[in-house]
Amino acid sequence: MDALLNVILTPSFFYSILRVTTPIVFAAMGMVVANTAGIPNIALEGIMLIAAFVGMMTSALSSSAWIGLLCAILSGLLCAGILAFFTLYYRTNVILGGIAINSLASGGTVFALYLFCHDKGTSASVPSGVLPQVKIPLLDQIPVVGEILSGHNILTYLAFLSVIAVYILLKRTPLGFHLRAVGEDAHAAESVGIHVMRVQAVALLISGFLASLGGAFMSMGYVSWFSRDMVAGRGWIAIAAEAMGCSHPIGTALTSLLFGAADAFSNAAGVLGWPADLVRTIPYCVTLVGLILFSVRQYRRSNHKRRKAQNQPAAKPVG
Amino acid sequence: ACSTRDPAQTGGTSSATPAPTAQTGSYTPKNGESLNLVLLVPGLLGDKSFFDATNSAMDLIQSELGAQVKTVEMGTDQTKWYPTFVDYCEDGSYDLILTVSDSVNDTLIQVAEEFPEQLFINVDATMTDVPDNVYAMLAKMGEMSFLSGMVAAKKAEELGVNQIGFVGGLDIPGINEFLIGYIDGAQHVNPDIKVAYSYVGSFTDPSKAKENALIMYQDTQIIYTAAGASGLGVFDAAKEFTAKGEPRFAIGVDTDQAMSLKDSDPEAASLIITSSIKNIPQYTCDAVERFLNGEIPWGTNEMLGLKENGVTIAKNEFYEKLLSQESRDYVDAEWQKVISGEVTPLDTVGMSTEEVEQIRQAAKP
Amino acid sequence: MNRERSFQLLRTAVSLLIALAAAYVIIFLISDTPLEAIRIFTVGPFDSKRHLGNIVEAAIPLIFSGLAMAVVFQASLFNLGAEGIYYISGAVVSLVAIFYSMPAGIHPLVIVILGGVIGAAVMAIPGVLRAKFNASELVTSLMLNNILLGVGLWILTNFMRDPETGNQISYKFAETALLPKIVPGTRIHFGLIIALACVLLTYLFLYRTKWGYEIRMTGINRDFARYSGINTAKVIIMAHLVSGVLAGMGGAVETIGLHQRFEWTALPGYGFDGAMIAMMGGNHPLGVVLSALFVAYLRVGADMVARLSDVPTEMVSILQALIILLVSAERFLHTYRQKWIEKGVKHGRAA
Amino acid sequence: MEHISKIYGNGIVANEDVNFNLKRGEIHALVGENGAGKTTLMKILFGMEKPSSGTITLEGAPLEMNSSEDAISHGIGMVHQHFMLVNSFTVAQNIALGIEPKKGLFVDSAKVNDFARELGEKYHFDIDPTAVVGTLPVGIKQKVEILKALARGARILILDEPTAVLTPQETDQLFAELNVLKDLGHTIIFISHKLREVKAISNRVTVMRNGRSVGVYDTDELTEEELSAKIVGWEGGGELEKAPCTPGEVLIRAEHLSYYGGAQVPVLDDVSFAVHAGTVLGVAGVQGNGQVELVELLTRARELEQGRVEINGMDISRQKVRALREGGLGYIPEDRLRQGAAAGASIRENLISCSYYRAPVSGPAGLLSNEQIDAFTRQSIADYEIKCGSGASKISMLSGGNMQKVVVARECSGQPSVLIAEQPTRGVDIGAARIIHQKILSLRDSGSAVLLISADLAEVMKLSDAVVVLYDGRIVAYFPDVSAVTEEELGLCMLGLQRHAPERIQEVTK
Ligand SMILES: Nc1ncnc2c1ncn2[C@@H]1O[C@H](COP(=O)(O)OP(=O)(O)OP(=O)(O)O)[C@@H](O)[C@H]1O
Ligand SMILES: Nc1ncnc2c1ncn2[C@@H]1O[C@H](COP(=O)(O)OP(=O)(O)OP(=O)(O)O)[C@@H](O)[C@H]1O
Ligand SMILES: [Mg+2]
Ligand SMILES: [Mg+2]
Repeated sequence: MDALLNVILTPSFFYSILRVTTPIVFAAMGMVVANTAGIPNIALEGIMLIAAFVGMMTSALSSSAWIGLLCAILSGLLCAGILAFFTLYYRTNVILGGIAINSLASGGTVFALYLFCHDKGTSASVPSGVLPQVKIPLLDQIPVVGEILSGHNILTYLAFLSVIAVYILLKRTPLGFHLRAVGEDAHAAESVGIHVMRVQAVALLISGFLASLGGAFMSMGYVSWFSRDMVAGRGWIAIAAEAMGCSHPIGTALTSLLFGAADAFSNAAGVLGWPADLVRTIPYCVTLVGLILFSVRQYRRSNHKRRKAQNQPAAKPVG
Repeated sequence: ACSTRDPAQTGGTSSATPAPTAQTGSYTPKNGESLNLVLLVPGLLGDKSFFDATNSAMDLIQSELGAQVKTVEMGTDQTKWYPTFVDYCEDGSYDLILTVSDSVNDTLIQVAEEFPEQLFINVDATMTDVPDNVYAMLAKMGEMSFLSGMVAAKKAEELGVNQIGFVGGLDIPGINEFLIGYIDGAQHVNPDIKVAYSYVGSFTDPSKAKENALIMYQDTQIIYTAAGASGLGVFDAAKEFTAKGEPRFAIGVDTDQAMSLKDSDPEAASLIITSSIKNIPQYTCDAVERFLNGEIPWGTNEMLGLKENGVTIAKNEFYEKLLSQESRDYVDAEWQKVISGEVTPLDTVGMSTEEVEQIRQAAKP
Repeated sequence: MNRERSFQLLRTAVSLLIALAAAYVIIFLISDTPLEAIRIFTVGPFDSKRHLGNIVEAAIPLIFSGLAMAVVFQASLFNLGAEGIYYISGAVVSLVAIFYSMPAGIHPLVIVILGGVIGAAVMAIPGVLRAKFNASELVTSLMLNNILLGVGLWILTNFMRDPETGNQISYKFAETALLPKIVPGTRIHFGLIIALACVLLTYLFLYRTKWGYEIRMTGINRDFARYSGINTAKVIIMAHLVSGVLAGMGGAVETIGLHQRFEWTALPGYGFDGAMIAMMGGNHPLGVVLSALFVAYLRVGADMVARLSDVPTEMVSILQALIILLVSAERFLHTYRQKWIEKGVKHGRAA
Repeated sequence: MEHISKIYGNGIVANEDVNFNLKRGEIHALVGENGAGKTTLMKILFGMEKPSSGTITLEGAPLEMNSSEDAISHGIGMVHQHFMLVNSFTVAQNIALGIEPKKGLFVDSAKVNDFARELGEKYHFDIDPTAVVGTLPVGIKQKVEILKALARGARILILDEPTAVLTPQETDQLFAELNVLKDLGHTIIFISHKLREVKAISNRVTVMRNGRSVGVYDTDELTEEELSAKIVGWEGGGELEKAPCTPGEVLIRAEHLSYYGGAQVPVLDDVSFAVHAGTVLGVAGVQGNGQVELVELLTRARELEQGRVEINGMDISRQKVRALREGGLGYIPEDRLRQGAAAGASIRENLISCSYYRAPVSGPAGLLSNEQIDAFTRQSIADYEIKCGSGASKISMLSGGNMQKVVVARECSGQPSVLIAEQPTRGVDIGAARIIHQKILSLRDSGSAVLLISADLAEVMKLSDAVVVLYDGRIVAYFPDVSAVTEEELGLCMLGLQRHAPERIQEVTK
């Protein structure tokens, strides 16, 4: 236990939480936007994977991490565009479309990896770009806080900025209004001449954009190469985080952090020799328990309200 | 003909006798011209481990022995393996069907019995009842990890620390053989040395491996990784620590990972002391040569350890740079002792979960 | 109405053709022997009894998971838990297959029933959480999948790993535990009969019993169900339990049908396959059988082309993506559909 | 609009060679039975549906429309029959949706509110721009809908059954507002099944039958009876016969019902009444005065807070919905799409939702009997003249009126001893309404107790034996004999301008 605390009560542990959370936050924000427009995007996992690959490949070809990032984003937009085309225009079931994109990504990236560097495992033999880490002046002078908050990859900061951006987008901008209206009542939106399909397509594109940033982080920030299936379920975790965060940007960011913390904890516990098979379930258990507690509380609260109302003194004596 | 590598680099003596070429062998290929071989991989290439190594063995066999070769990935779904084997057996034009790893054993035995005329070689497996038309070889992972353990312990000695680490892919026997051999080798140098260990939980999640290593590197200077593609994360973590001015080192596995990263990531490569390697390409090519000469002991499972030159560690520029001459001499000397039988590393093959648990707990910091 | 249905068939056929054509183009681009590869891909699965058998045996687990997903989907519940259930059910029944000896006929029976019970027990968790507290079953089931994988691996490592092998696999199952093969020359096993029985039972359950009626009405309109006096909480739990039984049985059947040991070290993927198959089959048991067979055919074809020619296996997933996108594209060709229907109406008027 | 035909994807011919023209500044009524194709024609005019053939000409120029956006840009606005409002948005946000005033990149929420307020003032619509739409009564929602269309500069305004959910007073107010609009130069298309309203407001009327237009008439030329005959295609109809009532024991008894639902002020305040076997008690009232809550309490869609309800002698707080239904409760809900029907299921499946679980529909081992279901379906389709392909077609393919008949058929099939009928003929054409009214009366005659909640005063007066008026959550008036009251009297009570003495109201609990 002491050993565990020694590992956990360090700035680098909290630093690692932010790093672990980065790709999840991106994808979860993507899900928030898509879900708000009533079109759940479960292709996040695949989009991240494709973006991770494309980012690696193009940065290797161009020797520029920024071009890599740009191409990763374009690939994310392209995937989301394909998904939008089929699910919105051709009315493919959106869940099926997501499964299809995920399938395309898991096979397609390995296939492309093989064509690109004759290796079906990783691209480590090819030098590819890494996005810079940012030392925040002043902040990095502060002892503990600086160590935790400064020196992250630029995408980590972008991830948390994206939370604010999504919040403003949804609450303050006309597009956000349209997204919400379409998600809540597509007919109502249509009746005022909002092009429902177009708005949903934009939502999917935004979510593809955000997920592609998460993917780029995987291969160009977190580590500096691509390896098969490297997203390893983070897209699904993001979907869980979004559901637990009730589609609200801030709530979703918090649940993503919760998950990141549990993941960082499981890493620490794993290093200390806890049973590996069980330790790896910690983040999922935490999410599950968190969700249960959250739901029970919601349930209680609604019950409580009802009971409170019952106990209220009658406006007129009964009888 | 198969041992194209400089034998000096491997440290041990090659067991391969100068081999005759395919044409001069006593075996006549089925199609009358060249040898026709297929490798059935029970999984997917890109594991950076025995699948990839066996695949490169096929290239070697093609270039050295002029054989026709083909590699087939059977995928991770075990139920697909049997039909694949049967397709190739029914084809009937293959002189030899090669395959690799333990996971395929059940299928191999079943198929071998159904097609007694077909010959099979499993290039890296433990098999108890080997059918008469099958020959199995096994590279002793424990012994190559024994070398890594010695290297790690010597490096720790040089750094003046008493702890080394290990990051595995999954907590499974195949990986624990690496761990136990490693612990054994390290304790051979320093009986009191502590070995921290952890498992990534996946062979394909380098980011998670990096997280593991970043934690472990906080109080450990050297980490040996046996985690497939995830292992790359460990090198990345070493690089990150070193960049902060706290030098950290790693030992790779399966292929000479320092050399393969040298161009793409020189900083990471310069922190990899060595890599423990199975000589699969060489000994597989040797085996095919022996097959041509009619020297294969069908129906047996041969163990290939340090003595048989089945395993080795990489001795490259980084090894020389990162480990002192004195330590390297020590490793070579002990290596010879293993070959001569003076030193016997622990036999890790078929070790029970309890034994593994006992050994790794005892060495835990 | 009939005209609409025939258009539906036509559209499906056209989208299949397009998907196949796309596959052929890919094959042409990457293969040195494209014609041979295309031949293998297209007719290979039908060229021998054994290959036909491969289709059927590959379809069996898909049928179970497709049925399991169809039941929850019919209740408008989005639960992807079949994935984890396959795994844990396989792991636990393996213990029984290894360590208990029973008469030949009884042993598999016990195992399949046990699988069903495990599946139901696991599915009860998201079911109850959803019914009682309205916790998203999508999230709970996704989380459970990963937890069950960890627990299953732990069981495998600590209770049944075969130390004779260097791999993460269990001891061999007892001979009595295995499902008998029923078609000589193939590996088609008794699981097929169980699967078809489940198809029939699921059909009857969903469409001919009052419980199925409750599930479907709850799925279509929960307010309506509540208004009609249906206890929707009970229905949600019931749908989960039935789905769990089907998935659990699928896991057990697959484990003792085609395997001789427990050898999964990762989630086997049947949960997502099941979702795909259920949706392609319109959440109808018969549709599930058809789409399971079709997906199995594609996979066997792709496996064959990967193993017999130079096209890599990864092509399957690309192809699968194309087919899913096109086949389920409801409005694909819809302009033609409108014309087709208008023409039909005019013909009808003229006659 | 000339030679418009529309064939839906399911092969239904909704419009066939329809000609329809509109003169500037007129109010043009569009009438016809359920499923006659009125809505479809209007959706085509509004760009939401593409016609299979035919042309639309606006002020001499041919009009090619791909979406409602195009229609709006041509100055056409439509108020749909089912509300098209985003419930979680405020009134102002709903009105401004799609044409939001901006400040930089952001929505200028102050301007949004001002815009809505100014618009309301301009057209004399009394609305609170900041109210959340989901909490508003239907009458206000209807106004928001109209403002929405006007906000987009609609010169042609399509109103699809705007009065179906309104009280007479609200309708009168709406008509006043429509006349203002007409005077401002707007052209209005008005769809309704209530011929009195058609007579009152419109200049011309187009009659549709079976997807074809039967003719265009000046409203003044026709009497209500003539119009009615044009719609159904035959003469006749006549008054409903209503036998004198023979009250029996009390089957519904509500005592001191109060309900807050989390709010500070009661939604229902000490409501007590009793309904006897063989009688119809009508509940009149402007929507939003507690009717919805009352019904939901009686049917256990909400938990009772204070007070007690007995139905057929059962204390309902101890019963589940199923037990209530078992005990003889039938319930025709207000919102057929939300509660009354499973839109994705077939007609036959919708017909058995009350009886599926017990004999004879459910046989041994829970198996449903197809023969029983088919027989019952055939019977219902025949009895209620439900226009449909077959019992196996989806209920969502039916027009609203026919859907309602399915609901009524189901609820009345078990000869319920207690029937709660909430807006039973909302948006239903005359023929269908007649069938439904007859059914309700025949239930009453066979000894059932009926509680009728309706915003349609004519309906309340036609069917009820006695009437209570609900105002602000309280019963403010009780008329033991309907034949002795006038609509005006009732209307005054509904608006809270007239109240009866507590002693008189007390009578209703007897
Ligand atoms: N989207 C649709 N798809 C298929 N059929 C439809 C669709 N909309 C309407 N219909 C059918 O077209 C016919 C005409 O419907 P429409 O809505 O135009 O009638 P209506 O005159 O508005 O009837 P009501 O008075 O009940 O509103 C009906 O039979 C209806 O079932
Ligand atoms: N997409 C659709 N598919 C099938 N049927 C439809 C579809 N859309 C509408 N309908 C049917 O067509 C009918 C007319 O559509 P609409 O929404 O205009 O009803 P409505 O005019 O409000 O009906 P009512 O006046 O009877 O209340 C509806 O009753 C509905 O059942
Ligand atoms: Mg209509
Ligand atoms: Mg209507």
